[in-house]
Order: sequence, then C-alpha cells, then structure tokens
Amino acid sequence: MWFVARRLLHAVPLLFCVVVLNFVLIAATPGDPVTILVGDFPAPPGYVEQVKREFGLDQPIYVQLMRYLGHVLTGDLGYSFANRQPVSTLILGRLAATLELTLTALLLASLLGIALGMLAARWRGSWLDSGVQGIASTGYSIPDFWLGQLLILVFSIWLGWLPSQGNMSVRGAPEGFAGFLDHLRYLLLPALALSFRYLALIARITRAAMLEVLSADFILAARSRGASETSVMITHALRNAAAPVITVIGYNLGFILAGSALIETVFGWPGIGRLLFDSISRRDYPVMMAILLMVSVTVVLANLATDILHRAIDPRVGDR
Amino acid sequence: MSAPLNPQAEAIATSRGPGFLRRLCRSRTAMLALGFIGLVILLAALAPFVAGHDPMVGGDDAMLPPLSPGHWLGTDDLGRDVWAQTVYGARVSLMVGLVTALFAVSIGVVVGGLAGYYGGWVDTVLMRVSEFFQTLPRFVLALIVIALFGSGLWKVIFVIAILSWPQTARLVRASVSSLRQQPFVDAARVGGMGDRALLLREILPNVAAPIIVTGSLDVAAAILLEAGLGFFGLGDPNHISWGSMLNEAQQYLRIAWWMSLFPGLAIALTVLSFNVLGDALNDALNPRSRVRS
Amino acid sequence: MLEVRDLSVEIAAGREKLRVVEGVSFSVGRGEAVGLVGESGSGKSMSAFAILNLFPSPHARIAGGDIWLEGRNLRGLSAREWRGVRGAQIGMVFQDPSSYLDPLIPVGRQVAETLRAHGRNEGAEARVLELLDLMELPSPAEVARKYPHELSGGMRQRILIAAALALRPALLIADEPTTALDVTVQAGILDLLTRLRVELDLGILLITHDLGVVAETCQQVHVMYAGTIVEQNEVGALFRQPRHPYSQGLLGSMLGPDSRAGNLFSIPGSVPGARDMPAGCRFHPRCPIFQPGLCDTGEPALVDRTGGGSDRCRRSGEFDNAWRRTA
Amino acid sequence: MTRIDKLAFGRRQALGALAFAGLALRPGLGHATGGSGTVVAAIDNDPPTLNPGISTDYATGEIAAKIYESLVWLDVESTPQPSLATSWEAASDGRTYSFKLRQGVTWHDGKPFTAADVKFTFDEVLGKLHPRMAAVLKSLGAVIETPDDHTAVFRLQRGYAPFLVQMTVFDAPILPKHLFEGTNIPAAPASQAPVGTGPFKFQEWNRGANIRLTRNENYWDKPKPYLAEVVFQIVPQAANRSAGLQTGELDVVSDFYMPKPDLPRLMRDASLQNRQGINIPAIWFAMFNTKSPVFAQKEARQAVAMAVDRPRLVQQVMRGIARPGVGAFGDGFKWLVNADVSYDKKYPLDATKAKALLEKAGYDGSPIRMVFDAARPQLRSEAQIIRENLRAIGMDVQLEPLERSVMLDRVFAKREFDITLQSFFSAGDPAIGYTRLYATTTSGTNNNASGYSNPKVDELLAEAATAPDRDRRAALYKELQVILNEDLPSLVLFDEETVNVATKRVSGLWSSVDARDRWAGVRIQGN
Repeated sequence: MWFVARRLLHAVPLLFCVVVLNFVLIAATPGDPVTILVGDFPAPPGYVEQVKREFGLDQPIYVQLMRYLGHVLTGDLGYSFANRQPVSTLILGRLAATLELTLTALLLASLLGIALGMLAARWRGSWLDSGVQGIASTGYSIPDFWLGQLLILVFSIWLGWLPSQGNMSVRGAPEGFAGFLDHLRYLLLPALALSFRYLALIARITRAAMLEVLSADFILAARSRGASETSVMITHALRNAAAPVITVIGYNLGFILAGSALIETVFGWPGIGRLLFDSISRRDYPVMMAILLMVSVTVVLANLATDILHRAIDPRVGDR
Repeated sequence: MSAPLNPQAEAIATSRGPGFLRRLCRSRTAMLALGFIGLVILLAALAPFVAGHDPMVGGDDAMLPPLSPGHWLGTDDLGRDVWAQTVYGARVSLMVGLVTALFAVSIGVVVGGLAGYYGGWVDTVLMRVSEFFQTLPRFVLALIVIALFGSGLWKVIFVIAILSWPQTARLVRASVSSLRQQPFVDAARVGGMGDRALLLREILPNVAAPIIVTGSLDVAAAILLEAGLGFFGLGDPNHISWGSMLNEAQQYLRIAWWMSLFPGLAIALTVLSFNVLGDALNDALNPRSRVRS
Repeated sequence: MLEVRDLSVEIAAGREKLRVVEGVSFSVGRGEAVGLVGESGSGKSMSAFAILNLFPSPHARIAGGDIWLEGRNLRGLSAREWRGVRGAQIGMVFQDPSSYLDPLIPVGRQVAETLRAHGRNEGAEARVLELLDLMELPSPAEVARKYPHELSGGMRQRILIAAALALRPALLIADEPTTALDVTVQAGILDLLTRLRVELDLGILLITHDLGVVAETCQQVHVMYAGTIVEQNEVGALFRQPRHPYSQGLLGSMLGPDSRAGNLFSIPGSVPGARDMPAGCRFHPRCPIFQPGLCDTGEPALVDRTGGGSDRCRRSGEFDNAWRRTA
Repeated sequence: MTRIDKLAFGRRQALGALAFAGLALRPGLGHATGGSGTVVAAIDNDPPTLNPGISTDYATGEIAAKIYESLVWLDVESTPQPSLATSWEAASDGRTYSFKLRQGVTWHDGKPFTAADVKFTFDEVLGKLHPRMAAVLKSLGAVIETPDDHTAVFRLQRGYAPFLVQMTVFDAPILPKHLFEGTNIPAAPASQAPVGTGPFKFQEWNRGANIRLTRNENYWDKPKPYLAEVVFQIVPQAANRSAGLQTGELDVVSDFYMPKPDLPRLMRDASLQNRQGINIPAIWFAMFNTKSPVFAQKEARQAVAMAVDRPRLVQQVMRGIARPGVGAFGDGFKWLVNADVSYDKKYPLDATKAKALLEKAGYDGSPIRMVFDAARPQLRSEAQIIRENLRAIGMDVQLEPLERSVMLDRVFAKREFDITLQSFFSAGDPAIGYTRLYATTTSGTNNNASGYSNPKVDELLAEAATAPDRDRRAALYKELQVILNEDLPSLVLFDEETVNVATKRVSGLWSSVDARDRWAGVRIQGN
C-alpha cells in the first residue's frame, strides 16, 4: 500500500507539469482561436469580442492558466467552441470507440506477440525463430499508417472483403451476434494496423526475455532437481519472463493511444485520435489540451499500474 | 565455469578491438542493412545524377503506372517522376534521421553523463526532467507543435530531437553510474584526474557502445516520426519527403497505388535497415546481453 | 558407487567441435568426498555437469565414456530416465546460490520442487521443514516462506543443498559451493557438507579451484588441467608430495597460514582453450621444467606411481617443487 | 434526444466497449410512418453546430437545410421560389420587400410558425451572429416590420440587387423564436438539437459517427417528405466517400465532400448518377500582395499570369472538373463576362514574355512566399504546380502552408505574404461574394488583402451591387474587368464546377442550385 501511495505521490508533480506544459505550448502559438469561428465572410466586430469573453480568452494568460488548472482539478475540461459542447462530453462520446480499438489492438498484440516470442525462444535458431524475428524487425519498421493504407488497398479495394471506413454499417448493423460480427469486420483492419508494431515489439521482448530466462542459472538448477521441461517452462520461465513483457506492454499503453491518432484518421474510426486531428485543424484549444492531458495521464497511470503489477510478480521490486 | 563478477564490465571489455568488427561482419542481415543504408546514402548524395528528372517538375503525363517509358516507377498526380521524388526524398529522411539522432544523442549523453556521474540531486532533477519528457506522447506532441508553429525541416528536426533524448540519457546514466564504481575509474581518480577529464577520457569511451546502438535506433525512430508528420501533411512543403509523398498519395490510393507503394517501401526498408543495424551493433558490441526498450 | 570412465565432453561451436573434457576417469564411493581441482577453464565443472547429462549450454554434450552409478551405466538412458536420476540419485549444488534460486518463488517451494518433480507430493511441506532443519537453518517454517533475496548467501546455499538432498540421493555434486561466500560462511557450509557426508553416508564430488577447501573436506583429489586429469591421489599424499608441476604450482599458490602478501605465487600464463591445445603435454607452455623434444611430442599418459596416486608428467618425481627451481 | 440522454449513452457505451458487450448496444432506428427508406449522405466531420443561423460551415448547411427552411429557395436557374413565403413584392426602388408567409406551418415541437419568428431570426440571430448576413444586414440598415402574423416587410436604406438570392436557408434560415429568445444562442440546446419547420426532424447525433433525421409527419407540403429517414454519415477519408457510393453504403455525396481524383471513375459508374456544372459560382485565385517589393509592379503580376498554366491546374488539381479562369470574376455568371479583355487574349502562356515582364518589373530573384491553408490538399497541389511554373521563369517560390487561423492572420491581418492562394464563394451573386475581392478594405478576413485600392473600382462595384437592372449591372462588371484584368490584384485561376453524385436508387434530388437544398421530394427505391 505504501508503495502505491508513494508512486501516486510521485506521479502528481509529473501530471502538474504535463498540464502546465500543454497549456503553455498551446497558448504560445501564433494565430487567434476566434478566427476559426468566423466563416467565409467578415464577422461582425461585436461578435468576436463576445466569443472571446464567453471563453475567457480576453483574460491575461496566467489567469487563463489558473482557471484551467482549477477546472481540470474539478473535472471540468472546458468547453469546445468549435464543437459547442463541453469537452468532457465530447471526449466521453469518443472514448468507447478508442478504447475498443486500442484495447483490441493491445490484446491482439499481446496474445500473438507473446505466443510468437515464446515459440521463437523455444525453437531458437529454427525457421520459425527466423520468421518471428523477421516479423519483429519488419513490424517495428513499417509506418503503421502506411500499413493501414496497404491493408485498405488489398482487403478493401482489391479483394473487397472488408470495409475500410467507420466502425459500423452505415445503415444500422444487425442486432445481436450478427451485429457483433458486422462490427468485427470494421474493427479488424484498423486493429491489425495498429497492433502490428506492438506485436513486433512484444514478440521481440518475449523472445529475448525467454531466452535470457531459459539460460538463467536457476533454470539449470531446476533441471538438476529432475524437473520436467513443462514444469520448468511454467513455474520458472514464464513467470520470470513476464516482468519485462508486462513492462513493455504497460509502458506502451499510452503510446498505442497516441498511435491511434494516425490509424483512426486512416480508417475513419470515430475515436479520440481523430478528434485530436480534427481539433488540431480547427485549433480547438480546450479539446487539444484535454486530449494531450488524457494521453499523458494514461501514460502515467499505465506506468503506475505496470509498476504495481511488476511488484506483485517480483518480490524484489520496491524493497530497495 | 565461473561467471564474470560484472557482466557489464566484461561486455564493455569485449566491445573493443577487432572482435567487434568481425562479429558485425559475420551477421549477414547486418551487412545487408549496411549495404542498403549505403545505397540510400549514395542515391541521396548523387540524386541529381541518378534521378533522371527534376522531382519538382511535372507535366501532362500524370499518374503513369510503373514501367512507363522514361518513368520506371511511374508518375504522380502532377506528372512528376516517382523515382526522382523517392531519390530526393531520401535526402530529407536521412537528414532528419541523422541530424536528429545526433542532437538527441548529444543531449542524452550530456544529461545522462552528468546525472550518472554526479548522482545526488543533479541525478534526481535531470532524471525527473527526462521522465517528464518520456511521459509525453511523442507523436501527439510533435503533431501539435508542428501544426501550431508551422512546418519546416529544421522545426521538424528540432521537435523530434527534443522528444528523443531521454532514452539515450537514461541509458548513458545507467552505464555511467555503474562504471563510476569500477576500479579503473577509482584508479584514475586516485591518480589525480579531474571530473571532466575522467568523464571524457575514461567513462564516455566506455559507454560508446550503448550510445552507438541507441543512436542507430534513434535514426530509425526519427525517420518514422518524420514520415508520420509528413503523412499528416505537416512535412516541409519546400522539400520532397517520403512522408509527404504518402500524404499526397493518400487520395489517389485507388487509382495510383504506386504513389503510395514506393515511398512507403522506401521508409520501411530504410527504417528496417537502421533497426537491424542497431540490433547487430548491439549484438556485436555486447554479445552477452540484449538491449531492452 | 559412482564410476566415471574415460569421459569426454564436446562443445559445438559453429561447425567446429571442441573437446573440453578428454578421457576423464574417477570414482566416488559412499561416504567419500572426492575433490576435482583446477583453474577455471580446466574442464572440472563440465565433467561434473556431464554426470547429470545437463549442461548450461545447449551446445555441450557427452562425447564418450561411461558413467556407472550403483552398477547402472547412465549413458544410453532416455531423456526421461535421466530426469529420474537427477535430484533423486544425484543432487547438485552450485557456485553462486543467489543466481541458482528462482528469485520469484519462495525458497520452501524450490526445495519442494525436487520432491514434486519425482512425484512425492504427499507430505512435501513437512519434508521441506525437516530438510531445512537438517541444514541447521533457524525457524524453518519462516525461512521456507521467504524469497531468495531475503536470505543471506550462506542460508541460500543451505537451501540449495536442502533441495539437492531432498530425496536422499547417494551422490552430491558440489560445484564451487563456497566460492561466492564470505570466508566465515564458507567454513559453516563445508562443516555442514562433512556432517551430511558422515550422517547420510553421502558420496560427494566437490569441484573447486581452492585446494584449501579440498584439504578440509575431501579424501581423494583429482587435479584437472585443460580437460584432462593430470594427477590423482589421496588428499594427504598429494598435499605432502605433489608430483605434477601443475599440482605443485597450485599448491604453491595456496594461501597458507604462514604466507605473506609478498610471497604470493601464481602460475604464469593461462589455461589454453580447446581450440589451440598445445601438442604433447598440455601444460608444457607454462611448465618450468619443460624439456623440448620430450614434453612437446605425444600426449603423456596418466601413469600409476608407486606409493599410490598417478600423474601425467614425463618428468614426474624429478623435482619436489619444479617452481622453486626456477624462481 | 437531450444532451443528458446522450451523455448517459456515451457512458454506457464506454463501459460496454470495455467488456466487448457494447457492440450490441446501439441506438434504435427511428420508426417513422408515412415515408419509406433511408437515404445516407456523407459528411466529413461533426459540424461545429446545427444552427445555420450562426455558421456557414458546409456540414451545418448540409444538415440544417433538411431541418430548417427559409423564405425562398433557388431553383437551378437561381430564380427564387416560394418556401416559407408564399409570395413577395419588391418595390421598384429595390428598397422594400414584402413577404406573405405560409399559413398552417408548425415547428417540429408543434408550436405555430409566425412572422415573429422571422423578425426575431433577422434581428437577433442573422443580424448579429451570421458570418455573412450580419455585415450585409448592417450595411443595408435593414428594418423588419410585421404588420400581421403572416406578413414580413423588409425596409432597406439602400438598394441591394442580390437581396432575394440571399434569402435562402443557407444565409437566412428561419429559426424558432420561442426556443432561442433570451438564450446564449451559440450554446442554446436548440443549436445542438435543432427544431425547424422543414421536412425532417432532428433525431440524434452520435458524435464522430452520424447524425440522424426522421420524417416530419406534419410537414406543410403533404404528402412530402417521401423518405422515412435521412442519415448523415461521417466519413472523414475522401477516398472512402467515393468507395461508399460504389458499395452502396452511401447514397448521396455532395460535391464539397467528393474527392476529385475519383470523379472520372464515379461518373462512368452505371449504378451512379451525377449532376455536373450547376452550382453557385465560386472562383479559385492567386492574390498578390501589391505592397510587397516584388508585386508592387503590375508587370510582375502580369508575368505570373503568363507563366501559370491554368488548364493544367484544372486538369491536375481539379481532375478536369473546373473551367480555366478568364477574368476578374470568372465565368460563373455568364452575363457579366467580358470576352474582349479575357485572360486568354491578354495572357497566353508565354515564358519568354513573362521573363521579359519580370525583368521590366525589376525582380531580383528574392524568394516569393506563397501562403495557403494547409488543411486543403488541393491548394497544396495548386501551389506545387504554380511553383513549378514560376520557377521556369526564374522566380524562387517558397510554399508556406499554414494552419487556417494562422493563415487568416498572416494574410488578412498582417499582410505577410507575396502570393496567397484562396477561393471565394459567390453565394449566388457577384455582389455578395466577389466585391470583397477588389474593393478597398482596411480590416477583416476573407476580403481584399492585396492592398489594391482603386477609387474607380470601388465606385463601379458599389453601383453594380445596387443597380436593380441586370443589363446595367452587366455593363458595370464588364467595365470592371477591363481595369482588373489589366491591374491583376488577383489572378483568377479557375471557376469551380461541381459534381454531385448519388446512387441511381435515389430520385428527386438536385432541384435547387444548391445540391444540399430541397429534400422533401427525394425518394429512394428498395430499402
């Protein structure tokens, strides 16, 4: 418990810095957010001032920062003037789609990555191992958005098997299981594109961790006691290899979230990533700040969760 | 059958001398990667001679498919030669990758070196700062900064470098702080060597191995990040880059797939080469251990 | 009880095959402690691992010879049968107890692993406590629940010994069991081993580079150099009069009670690798009494000497201490 | 759906997705009677608001045009036709317009529509908040009188030729007074969940996914509307909007959302129909900063006109769906084109002459900053071709794509550019949309940032805007072209041409000049 409290305490100044940085960064940029509200024709002069007042943009910058900090603490992420909606509502509305995409990708990457990594380590030097290593290097090098384009090109355009846009049938998906399948068709390509990089990373780390553990002295000791290979794998190898793998998965959670910005844009997935891109082009300050904050908080929390999990597995952690 | 007392010390000891080069040359993939990087560098350097066309000049022959006469990788929507653009694009990608890695490694070495060598509050402060930078989602932040402050080659390089150094810093710090306790460092200190000289002459040469490895991986990461920015239309419009080629190809995916295929392949292969090289360097410099990311 | 004959071990390095142990023979009786001594790289550990047919590297394998254990030749056993031998008939203890214990599992369970691996699940816990008690560990129940990092080096080594002896094997192989420990702790472990040998009528094969450990613990000693045994004798006899220049050198480098820092001796040079093994006597490049034409042609055989023991030196018996002659 | 409901839905969905059960949790379809079928139209993003009275956002208009109505609508000839107004009279001096309003019309919430709604809309919303109309109404000094519940009289202080043309749902939607009065209009609930008089009622807005409208059972023009439901599906990737048409997932895609590269293919597709060329004119142009050292000289601007390959721009930027620019006002309004001074005559492609002109202007090879909105990929292609053309005559062009608000600031507030690429929408009359391109201005965005100021031009433009007689106006505009095609404060690159595409199952589309309008009569077969 103390450990968790200490880690939480440690995260607070980090989060504070993130909030301030986000604000400063966005506030320091050129251009006036009000102009984006103005359409094709000159705006009436009074209107601009009214909008500025409405969103507190006429206040000095430090007042805006204080106001923002106060609001963040009370859970109010501000009001999006481009969308004319509270930011929290906006984000909440997109959260489900993003969670679905990122968690699916993470699950896919973890399951496949761990399986491939273990197989490669078990049959080190075989063609399977070379294959997995090939996938790992490639996956880590291919730009995921380009992979997304290729998937669309092959599976949507050339083969016509899967849809390339959105997250459900335009004309209302069927109910129940059929609806689930319909949904899956939309989920598959973006989840694949998003997961490939992490699959590669996880496979690679799993392989390395397994190799390291399998050559560890205590494995030899276990074998010297007559333990069978299966028992050695399960009781010792897996458990010990889990720590680095979990670390990689946990530390990348936030980055998958960030990476979904590209993938959601390529696949028209109605999530936070696309909201981010839209708000960037609309210069929707509160939304940009909120998303940056959210991703950063996710990173911090994911790291925290990873550390806690790590400690649960490894009794040595935290004793120093 | 005795295990070395300090595996790191041994790994570093083995990193010197001809064994390293021999091990590197033994890896066929590493040689392939090195060859490809060499090829890309050569093409980029000789772009005006090998491109065959001005990459910025098009004409009425728009969207010719590959293997068309005079345009063996085809042409883009404005009739510009895809091969010429790919060759010139290599210049930007390489420049961004190499310069960024150089920046990132320099900052990382300074910060990590100071933190690892002095320890104490210097270490705490510097590591907190780098931790803070690591918490920031790199791509999202780069995206926002470039979108807000406008694009330009140097801005892109600067932003990527600023976001890339912490990893190197942490690595250098770990190496330095473990090296600091090594007997040979103690010996040098007893011998009257000053802090600066000690850091520069005794410690840094010994952390060169991990630095070279991360440097190579940094190049790959930077190229990828630049491509992502370019893809979002945030690349420098006055230079041809693979990322912005992909951005322009996006809307022609259905009718001119080659506009997307070749720059994408160029990115993937170049990044792959730097990654493979980084791995091979790591294996060669440090045969007993593997770098974890 | 244990009879090793003409044992050879090979390590495959790429297409090459390197013999790291060549024609080693020795035996260990019940209740007897036999030392296998040599510098690192001499092949002593490899010989020990070969007895379990278990190597730290997947590239090593037994290349020849026989291993008789209580009348049964272990060579030719299936993988499954080998597993039945390990832990049950032969226990093994290692050099650095901290790395040979799984850091994530309480030590009690690691001791019990020996029992479970051989299907003795019933009463395993009680048996573990009994064993820990036998190892002279205080409050066994508490210790069993601890993780390796919570124990001292000596305690960890006792845990390893407990795990090795859980099924009362006839033979214990101890590979440098005290090297990684403090001197004071070393003595405790060696005393424990001696006590166990006597109480359990245990055969012990002790691998070490430290002749002092051998002197304290063993009855028989085999000196290994570059993959072969160069001299074999009873401990007393060997210490009184080593015949092989290598043994003489080892003995000379021993830190006796009367030695001072000034006269610390070490054999110059290092053990040759299997790749560049010298022709003739394997020790000749480092030997102070090397005689060209005699020592560098044809490998000398291990010859039984009158008055017990055997050695591999062609000039055996010419010098009481070959090193002092040159020094 | 109220906002509270949507919030609750969002949470439920978030939790559901975590457990992968959220897939089954989907909003129920609207079950309207009396109409049949759903038409799915594409938009590219969530609109900023669903209140057309405060935004000219394209998606806002696309959706609001089905929910709201205006006094008149424009047919394909841009002739006003009755909508909420059944008839109208204009005084001969062009300064008084009197509208008879339709009786028996109710808002979607059942409240009756009256002249008070019209007056409120113009006075409180359009006159204050509408990006285009606020300025227009102010400059006209418009006063609205409502002698009875079904009459609205507009009194203007000066004549304004395009007045009626601007009374459409895009510039002058009529909003319900009872829902907006006394509220902060942009933030009012009815700006998110609109209530209109039009053929379709707002049903729900799934942010990032779609906006659903259902049939208005009490629509005044029975038996219309024919459709049960209209769905606006958000499809952000342009290429996939055209794919959606081919797979049948989408029924209608407006020109604005149509990726130009795909048009030739879609126009050949037998399962699709399209309408090409009928649109409210709009021009794309390159504006010069006449206060910059390089382009202060007319010759430098003329050199650019001779160097830029306008037909190639049309071919490669717009995939042939546009008409190369001919003069200061384009050729979208056929009646005003002055062929005698057209670009084709004055500025044929000629690099040698262009170089000579450039030399005469004293160009020293200094870099030229070309500024444009980074979010528009077509401008990027346009800029690249122009850069190539200008490099051929020795100009060193640097592209500066900027985020929109920064671009607006740089171009219209600070005038830090040499050339900027823009496009202006005429909104149905040159006086509405194009006057701002040449008239002297001192501030504001989207107007004449070239620094060009010519009293004669200002005078002619003002008269052309107020003259009630079209022949007189045509003469004035032709005279303007003589001056402007010579002075070239801006070079018109091409006239937009629109192509709206729909599946053949849909009928009754596109009866108005604006493809987004008049959906009451739309039908769909087979669903």
